[in-house]
Amino acid sequence: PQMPILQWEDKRGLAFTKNNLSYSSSSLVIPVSGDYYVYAQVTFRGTTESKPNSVTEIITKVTDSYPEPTQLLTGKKTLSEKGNSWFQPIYLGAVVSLEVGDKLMVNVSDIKLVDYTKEHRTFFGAFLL
Amino acid sequence: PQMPILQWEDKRGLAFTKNNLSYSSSSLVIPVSGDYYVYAQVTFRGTTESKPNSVTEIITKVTDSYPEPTQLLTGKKTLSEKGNSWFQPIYLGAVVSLEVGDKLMVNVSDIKLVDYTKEHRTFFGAFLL
Amino acid sequence: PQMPILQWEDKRGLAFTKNNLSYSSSSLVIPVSGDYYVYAQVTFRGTTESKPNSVTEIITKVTDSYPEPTQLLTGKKTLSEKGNSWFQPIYLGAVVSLEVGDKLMVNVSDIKLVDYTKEHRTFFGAFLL
Amino acid sequence: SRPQRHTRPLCPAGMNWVEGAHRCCTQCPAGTFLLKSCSSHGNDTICTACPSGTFRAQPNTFTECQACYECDHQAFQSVLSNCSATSNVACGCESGHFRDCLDEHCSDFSCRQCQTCTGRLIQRPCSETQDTLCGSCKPDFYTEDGECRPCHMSTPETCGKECQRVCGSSSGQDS
Amino acid sequence: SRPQRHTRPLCPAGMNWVEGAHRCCTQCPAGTFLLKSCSSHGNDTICTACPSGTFRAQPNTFTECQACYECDHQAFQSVLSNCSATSNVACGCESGHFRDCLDEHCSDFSCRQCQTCTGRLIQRPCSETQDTLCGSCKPDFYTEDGECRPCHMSTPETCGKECQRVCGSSSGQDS
Repeated sequence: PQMPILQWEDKRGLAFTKNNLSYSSSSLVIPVSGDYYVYAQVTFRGTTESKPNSVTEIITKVTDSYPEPTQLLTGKKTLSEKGNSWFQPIYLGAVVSLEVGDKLMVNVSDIKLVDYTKEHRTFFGAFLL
Repeated sequence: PQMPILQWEDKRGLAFTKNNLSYSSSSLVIPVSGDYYVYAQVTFRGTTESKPNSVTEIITKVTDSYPEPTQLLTGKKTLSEKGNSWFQPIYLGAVVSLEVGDKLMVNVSDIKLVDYTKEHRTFFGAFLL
Repeated sequence: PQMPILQWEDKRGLAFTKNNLSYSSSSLVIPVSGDYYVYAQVTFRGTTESKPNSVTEIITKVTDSYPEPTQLLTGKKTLSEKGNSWFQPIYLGAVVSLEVGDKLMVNVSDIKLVDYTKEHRTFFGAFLL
Repeated sequence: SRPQRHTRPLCPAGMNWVEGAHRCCTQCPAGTFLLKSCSSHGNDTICTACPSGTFRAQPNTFTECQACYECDHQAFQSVLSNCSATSNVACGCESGHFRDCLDEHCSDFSCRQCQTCTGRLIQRPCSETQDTLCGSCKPDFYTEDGECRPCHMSTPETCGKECQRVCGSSSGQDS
Repeated sequence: SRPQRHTRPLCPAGMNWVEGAHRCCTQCPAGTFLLKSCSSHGNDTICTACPSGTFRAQPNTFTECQACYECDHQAFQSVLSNCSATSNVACGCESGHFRDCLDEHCSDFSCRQCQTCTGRLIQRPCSETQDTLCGSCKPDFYTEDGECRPCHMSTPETCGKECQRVCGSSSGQDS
């Protein structure tokens, strides 16, 4: 079962899409085949009540011609915070070879734990090398 | 109230500035408008006595024509270390659109907790796409 | 005493080498002098029995003409996990000036603790700016 | 090639030096952002309103407005004032809750229920930033293993030393 | 275009193969770095001293020196030997302190005060790498709830079983 997929703001504030890299239904759509540096940071946060054993962020690739998503990059961290509220940022980034039409998305272990309140805490992007 | 700003070495050892990206009064000065991949890692470290609830690293943009800094990227992590000394690296990186003359700087929650002892532990940079 | 060096898969799955950046005897060999964005993520994992005080990842440069390796980027994190199994990803990335023939490798504090089971959890790469 | 070095002339208030047009141009007022920059041959800055969900608190020549923050419902925060074209959202706690700050900046906080001083005097009422401070037992209440219990509920058998001291002859009235 | 593949000829000691000049050139001595590489038509390597705050421990053809480490004052480290043009700084602990290593590499450590064995024999003195190891009580000292107390301070009332065993008839001499 695939983990929940994050939705992204692609126009307002610091967000932008350029060079035909477009955003639709929760994914970045690759306009031109090539090697891209893909990156994403998710800040997880919660209170002691809502503290799971671990949090996970995965950058996934979906291709129309293949039924299953491919996991490109994964950050998994166990939590050991004690205080009544905790914060855990996970950054991922690497070069991947992508084909025109591929879709990139970010999955997380629990959407309720994602800090959506400030755009500079959780972000996602890619650029062609 | 803005958090303290880190100072950087820009010439000796692994540090360098090129392509007119210059460093002055704690900030990288943008020579040419465009999209830049901006990144920074701060290694925080301390002993149990000096262990705060959390540590925060923020990459900020300052523009002469605007009185308030803009927070571009933020990494915030709560600490739960027990041992008598703790280490916590925070890496941030993303693509941002910058204008000529914009200044980039790195703010941290507590300068005393930044590991300045080895250049490969705490670093800051940007490159034009 | 240098820390153990990680070995990498450079052909199968998501792994690839291009533009003459070649992989041999555990290191990426630089084909052309210039500024490279170098990055690596290592996911450390273990059980409480095998839980050290800290985990460390270092990206190192070796040059034929110099007897000592140069530490380029270091991520050091103390562990405070309590549960019976723990995960700790460390991502590093920055721009470094490299000469033709330089070799890049990744050292870790304890090879037994590196999660090699899934290629999207531990990865290493570089690209010329 | 090095960019031509020249110091920027100071522009009068409300105007910014624009490199491209090589002259001072009017800033866009708070609540708007730069749609089209002024040009060297005459036409001035063209501004447009910040789209909903964004704001600009000051006059500017930015090409976008800042995205509004959002209040953290997971942390039981409530909206004190909505984001407007000229001001960010302001988050606080619902009544009966106080801010439990993570650090002294208090940029991050969770809202926790104010404690009710059952059977106690309120030394300091709950506020936005501090929990209620409970005082000693109310009159006709006696302390027993850390709680304040009403005298009228005590019975001769259960009324220990402290209970008798506080509730005196009145103890066991209703028995 | 692929770089022309050829194996590098081995250079004599003290010299490096330089691709550009296509010949062996002298290395820069320790404490200096390569200002200008040798050229194919004759002139040899030009070296210059490492700027202060940097060093090169070995002969090299690097275009920069390595930045010196700094001792961690927050961890009460002290400078054993300053950074020189040919050697990195060496950090240690002030006298009366020992290194509390984070891991077996001990690249990171904090300096902690050596314990003083009040009333005890020193089994192993404090060293750079280990805290003092305290032994059993000194002569004329008796143990009482984990501490060693001098016999002459004991009084007949306070001198329990252990105290009498150690201090024997001499207890209470001064009372």
